Amino acid sequence: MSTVARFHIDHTRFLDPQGEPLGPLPDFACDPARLVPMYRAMYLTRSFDAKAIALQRTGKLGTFASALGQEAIGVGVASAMRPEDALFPSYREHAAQLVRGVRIEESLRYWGGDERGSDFAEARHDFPNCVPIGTQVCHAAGAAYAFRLRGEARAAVCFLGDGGSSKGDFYEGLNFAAVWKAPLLVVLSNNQWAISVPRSAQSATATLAQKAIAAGVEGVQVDGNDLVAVHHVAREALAKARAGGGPTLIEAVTYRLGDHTTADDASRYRDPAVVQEQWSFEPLTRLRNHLVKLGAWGPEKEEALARECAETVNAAVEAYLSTPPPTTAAMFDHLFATLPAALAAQRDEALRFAPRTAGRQPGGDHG
Amino acid sequence: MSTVARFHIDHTRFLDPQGEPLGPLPDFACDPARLVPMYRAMYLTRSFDAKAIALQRTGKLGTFASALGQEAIGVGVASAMRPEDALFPSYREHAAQLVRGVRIEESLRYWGGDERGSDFAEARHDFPNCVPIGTQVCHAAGAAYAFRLRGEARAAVCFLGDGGSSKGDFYEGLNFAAVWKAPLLVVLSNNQWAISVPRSAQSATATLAQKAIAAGVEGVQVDGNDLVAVHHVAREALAKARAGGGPTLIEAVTYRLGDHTTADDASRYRDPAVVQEQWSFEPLTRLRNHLVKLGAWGPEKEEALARECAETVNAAVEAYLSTPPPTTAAMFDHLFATLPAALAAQRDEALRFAPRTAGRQPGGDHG
Amino acid sequence: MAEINLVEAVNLALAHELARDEAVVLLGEDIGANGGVFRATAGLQQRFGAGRVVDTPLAETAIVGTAIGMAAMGLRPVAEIQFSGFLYPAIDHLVNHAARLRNRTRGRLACPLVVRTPCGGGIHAPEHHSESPEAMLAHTPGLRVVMPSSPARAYGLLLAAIRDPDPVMFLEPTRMYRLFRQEVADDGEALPLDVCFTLRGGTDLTLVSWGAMLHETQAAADALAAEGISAEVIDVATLKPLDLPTILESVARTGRCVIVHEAARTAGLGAEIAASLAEEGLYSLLAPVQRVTGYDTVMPLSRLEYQYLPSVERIVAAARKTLEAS
Amino acid sequence: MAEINLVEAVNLALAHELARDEAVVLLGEDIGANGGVFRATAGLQQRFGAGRVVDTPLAETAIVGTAIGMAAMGLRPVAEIQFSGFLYPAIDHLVNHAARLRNRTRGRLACPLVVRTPCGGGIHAPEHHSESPEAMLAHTPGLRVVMPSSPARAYGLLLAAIRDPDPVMFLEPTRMYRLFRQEVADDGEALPLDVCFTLRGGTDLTLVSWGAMLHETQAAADALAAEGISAEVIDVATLKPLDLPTILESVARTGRCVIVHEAARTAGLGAEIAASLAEEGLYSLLAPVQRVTGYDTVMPLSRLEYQYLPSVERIVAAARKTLEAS
Ligand SMILES: Cc1ncc(C[n+]2csc(CCOP(=O)(O)OP(=O)(O)O)c2C)c(N)n1
Ligand SMILES: Cc1ncc(C[n+]2csc(CCOP(=O)(O)OP(=O)(O)O)c2C)c(N)n1
Ligand SMILES: [Mg+2]
Ligand SMILES: [Mg+2]
Repeated sequence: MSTVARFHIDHTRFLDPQGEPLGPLPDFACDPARLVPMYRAMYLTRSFDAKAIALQRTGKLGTFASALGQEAIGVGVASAMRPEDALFPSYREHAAQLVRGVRIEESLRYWGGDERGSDFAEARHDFPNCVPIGTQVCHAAGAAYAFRLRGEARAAVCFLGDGGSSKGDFYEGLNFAAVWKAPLLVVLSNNQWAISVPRSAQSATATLAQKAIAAGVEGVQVDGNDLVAVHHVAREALAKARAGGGPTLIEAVTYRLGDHTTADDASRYRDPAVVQEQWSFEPLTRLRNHLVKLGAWGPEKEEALARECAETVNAAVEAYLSTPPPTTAAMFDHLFATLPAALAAQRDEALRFAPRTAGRQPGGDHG
Repeated sequence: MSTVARFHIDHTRFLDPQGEPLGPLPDFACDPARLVPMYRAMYLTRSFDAKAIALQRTGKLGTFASALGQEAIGVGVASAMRPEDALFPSYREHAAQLVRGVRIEESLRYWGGDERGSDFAEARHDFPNCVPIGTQVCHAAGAAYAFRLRGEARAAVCFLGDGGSSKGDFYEGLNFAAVWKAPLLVVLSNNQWAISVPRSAQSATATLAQKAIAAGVEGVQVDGNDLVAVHHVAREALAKARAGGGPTLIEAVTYRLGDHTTADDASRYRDPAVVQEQWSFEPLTRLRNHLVKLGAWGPEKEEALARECAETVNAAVEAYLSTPPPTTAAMFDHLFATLPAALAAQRDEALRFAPRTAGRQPGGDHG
Repeated sequence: MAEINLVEAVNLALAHELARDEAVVLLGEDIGANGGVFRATAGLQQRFGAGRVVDTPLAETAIVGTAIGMAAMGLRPVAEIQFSGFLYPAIDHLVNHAARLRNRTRGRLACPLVVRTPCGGGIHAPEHHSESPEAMLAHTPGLRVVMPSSPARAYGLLLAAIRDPDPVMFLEPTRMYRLFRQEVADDGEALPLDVCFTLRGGTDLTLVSWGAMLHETQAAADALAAEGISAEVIDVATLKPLDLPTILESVARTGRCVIVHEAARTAGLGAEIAASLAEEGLYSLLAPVQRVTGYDTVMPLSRLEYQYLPSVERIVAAARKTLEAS
Repeated sequence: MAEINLVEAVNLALAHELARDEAVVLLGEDIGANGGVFRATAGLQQRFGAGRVVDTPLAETAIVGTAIGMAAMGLRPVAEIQFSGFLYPAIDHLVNHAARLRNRTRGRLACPLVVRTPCGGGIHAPEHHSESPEAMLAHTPGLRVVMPSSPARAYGLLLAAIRDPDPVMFLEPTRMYRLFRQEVADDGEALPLDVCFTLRGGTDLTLVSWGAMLHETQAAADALAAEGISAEVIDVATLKPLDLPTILESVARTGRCVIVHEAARTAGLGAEIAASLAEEGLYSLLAPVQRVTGYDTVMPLSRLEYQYLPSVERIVAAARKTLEAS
């Protein structure tokens, strides 16, 4: 018997839960000009999250999936991307989307049941939210292939969850990208839950990062509540991808502090005491403490930011609520580049009956 | 940065290509009473293979997938199984099937285009050949779950190829079995080719055994042309499975000495010189040399075996060719336990038109 | 005897079968502690244990794939797919395996599997949560496809599906889960598969529908009744194999037929029924058959979903059209 | 101008588009050095390189899934699924993504993807190699479904499919791959999508079919002609969206219609055509529409496959039946 292959999985963390450095920090982590925008993006994400839940509770929004507690992942990764890269999110990555330039009112439109929410004014080549779990990994691998074939220095960045890491699409897509040495970064936001199914019931592995070994690519684990660590590993992975080094899988370990979505009641299946405990690891406080220590942050700035975010979010809500309702014809307008003749009669029928059923408000309760 | 998990993949081999022991052998490997039946099964498999190809060439059989060069894997693994275990083969594992009691004439019927070939007289709960690549891993995982739930000391044993190890079903099924700690053995016959796609284009990994790490189960690599090694690791994996230790993935490294199927012409995509070279590793010679050295084998026994296998195969061919043709009604008879009323008219129609098109001989050329 | 809604009837039937037959196991995402996202399996894991009510990892291919292995080895798995928009990764196992295992082995192995999945729109759910995939399944030889439209039929048909020796797709219309309550006795009495249920007799035209659309269809029948038009309403219930004789017999009496379904029109199951009428009932047709269906467009997000779903108005208009003809 | 068979016409069209548009890439199993199991891509990897003619690992979900990503990022992928029995793992990506990307983003992203796959039986292939999945695809809003039935139409329609800005399923009938040769000019002229081709004019009845079944359908028309019966033969060609006007116009003249397809009967595409006739062409029907189709059974292994496939005899018998009626 001989050993023919050896592997290991490393875990990266720079700041402890109180924001104390655990050792030397990467350069950017001592540069407020780099860190503050990321803190602000995390804060804005959280403000948006709270408002979206409030809108849902008052019947002004459909089912919504909050990113509460996971803000450092989306912000840390998206801030390492270039505009020409492409994002392939799940449905819980508005942290990353906001950094990419997706507008809050666009997000609200989507969750309010309106396809126009995915017609981003910026980030024009980013994929929209992806609900069928794991499928986006394949799309991202294909995009990465296109970039590589054309010799572009772009990368595809894909997000999925711990639950998603059980899905065939994830393994297949990663395997294709590995064979192709395509510029792909897969970020696995391990928030410990797939709705009610805990991480332990999802997989018998010690880590989720080790799933990368099945594709022969690098897998790293990172403290997903440490913005500095997330940003650092994402930068490295993206640099590698652009240099032709192939894909990376990052497992970002975090915790879903909220319900799965507004349609979920997590108290049915998990202990609120554990959730409470997890609040001591949440990413905003950690980064704020670090910024304070750098002399780059304080109560006034925090208050100003809170006000600013509230204004931004409120303005977006205004824009969302005053969006004219989608037209009936919209069901047909974008199905194909040109409406096939065979569909004209159906479109006419829809328009004929439209007035009787049109004008529905956004809102809802399932998912 | 800290290391949170370590893994390694071991490779097992007991006999070198000339059949010389590389070190101490497991007990069974010195016991002719255990080894000779396995040698005989390998020989019979090869005889069957040659005959099946001849039948196909003369228009008496449909497309056929030979196991040439891979006999040690099926025989070594199936000989470690108990009758009450269940086999989930691909389409290339008649070596294992013959050991399980599947009759040669049954195999011929299947490849001759007749469903009755999968109505095994023995091995009644083994799955039939599985053509949709990789799907059988899920079936085997489910079967293993059933065994475990009922507290039975049975195991499910599943075979797939190097190509199959790229398929989502493989990862998903293994992950389920791992979470369930179900008694499953997955044997990955890595014959270096998936039709024309070489192992190197299939996966960027150093080994295929390491795909087990993605599910948190043990993955071992074995010389698939060394019957002793294959049988040894299979016995260990099955003992572990029955003891509640969960699944194992065995990568059996071998080489497809023949065309993919009779519909394939491998000279289009691979160098015959390489194939020639691979003949020096083939499993029958290796085991025969070992048996000779044990004093358990010689030219007379070899000749007798050749005669015996020829007779067995010829008798099976007779039985196959004299099988009455399938009836038209058979299309309807086994679709459901009871034919739904809605199908009666279709059955009548089929019977009405049957005489004009019935009586087709087996044979064909694609796949 | 309690009044229960459709999702409670599903729960009741599952509990009944789990208690009756120890080979019955449930598997799916979030069906355990959470009791299913619609509460269809609420309380069942507590009562029957995590070995028989299995929370799986997130992978629909493997949910159905492993269920096939379980079924072949003597269990009676009832797999839940959380929403039918997530059934597609399991189509391969349904078409290539579940539907064929008995046939391929000439009866040696069988696949007594039930796949339950919520279907249809109208509850303002997110993207992919409002699919109507029944035609795709009904087109597949070897599958039975069943869709209940009331608590009592959900209970009785689900019992029948679980006891059936072959694979059954059991599609549960989400919009009906909590729409109304009905007295349902937990008496273990299965309803027959493979037959339509005539919900209301009529003489002027036949309305054929299934699942949640029966709500609008019945409302349309009411509206027509108010005008003195007598509509027969048929709940197809088992969509495959189709009980064509019941439909033909009705149309033979009424001469007019409107078929209502939520799925896209082209090659939907309504096409099969209309085609069968054109073949076997042509001479009794007094007017062209009408289909009122979802459009051949993607099911829109929630703000437009009620413009996609057939409305009472559309059904009534189609009925009028058949009544005005010749 | 050479006489070529259908599979050579496919090869010619692929080569033409690879040369014309550098965004075109091919991907699939064994399409490179091996040239595809049917030789449809023979020589293309040598000519255009392994970057544009990509041998993928064995995974249909990812073949279509990655092709979607490529298409959205500006490539024009033509994915090959080796046999349509292996298309099912890709159904999720086709239904939930390829068919919806444009709609879901209100036109911001598009999916100019072609999925080619051999389909149908009759070549004595192994299990799962003889599927006819067109109805499942045609039922899916947002997909175009095309099936050629001659070398010239294979060439012209494949060019059109590749140039189309939306996803097209291109189903190639294996039984026709080498059935006959035809002169095909490599002139880069696409044929129109979304229209039927009338292969032969007739006055007594209309035979509607597609793909390989046109072989038997034409033979049936010959047999009927020998008896003095004039059958019009329509090749549907684009199965979705359906060119109903051409079929209605023909049946308006002939009054009788037989639809022939190889796929299972229930909710097949024949049902859609028959249903449309019952709705929009009822008054021109002189006799019940007849469907001659595969049975609602699993496609049998090769020894019985010709008892499953519609035969000339069955088509002629159905034609006679419509002619005898009223
Ligand atoms: C293929 C598929 N199956 C099921 C669902 C329903 N569903 C939505 S989210 C979810 C859990 C996902 O968990 P995870 O991947 O960990 O992501 P998280 O929600 O925790 O961010 C499930 C089962 C789905 N959207 N897609
Ligand atoms: C899902 C699926 N895709 C494609 C095929 C066609 N096909 C048959 S065998 C084969 C290659 C399989 O290679 P591997 O898994 O290595 O097994 P081997 O044939 O070498 O034993 C392919 C592509 C198939 N049978 N199933
Ligand atoms: Mg999660
Ligand atoms: Mg192989």
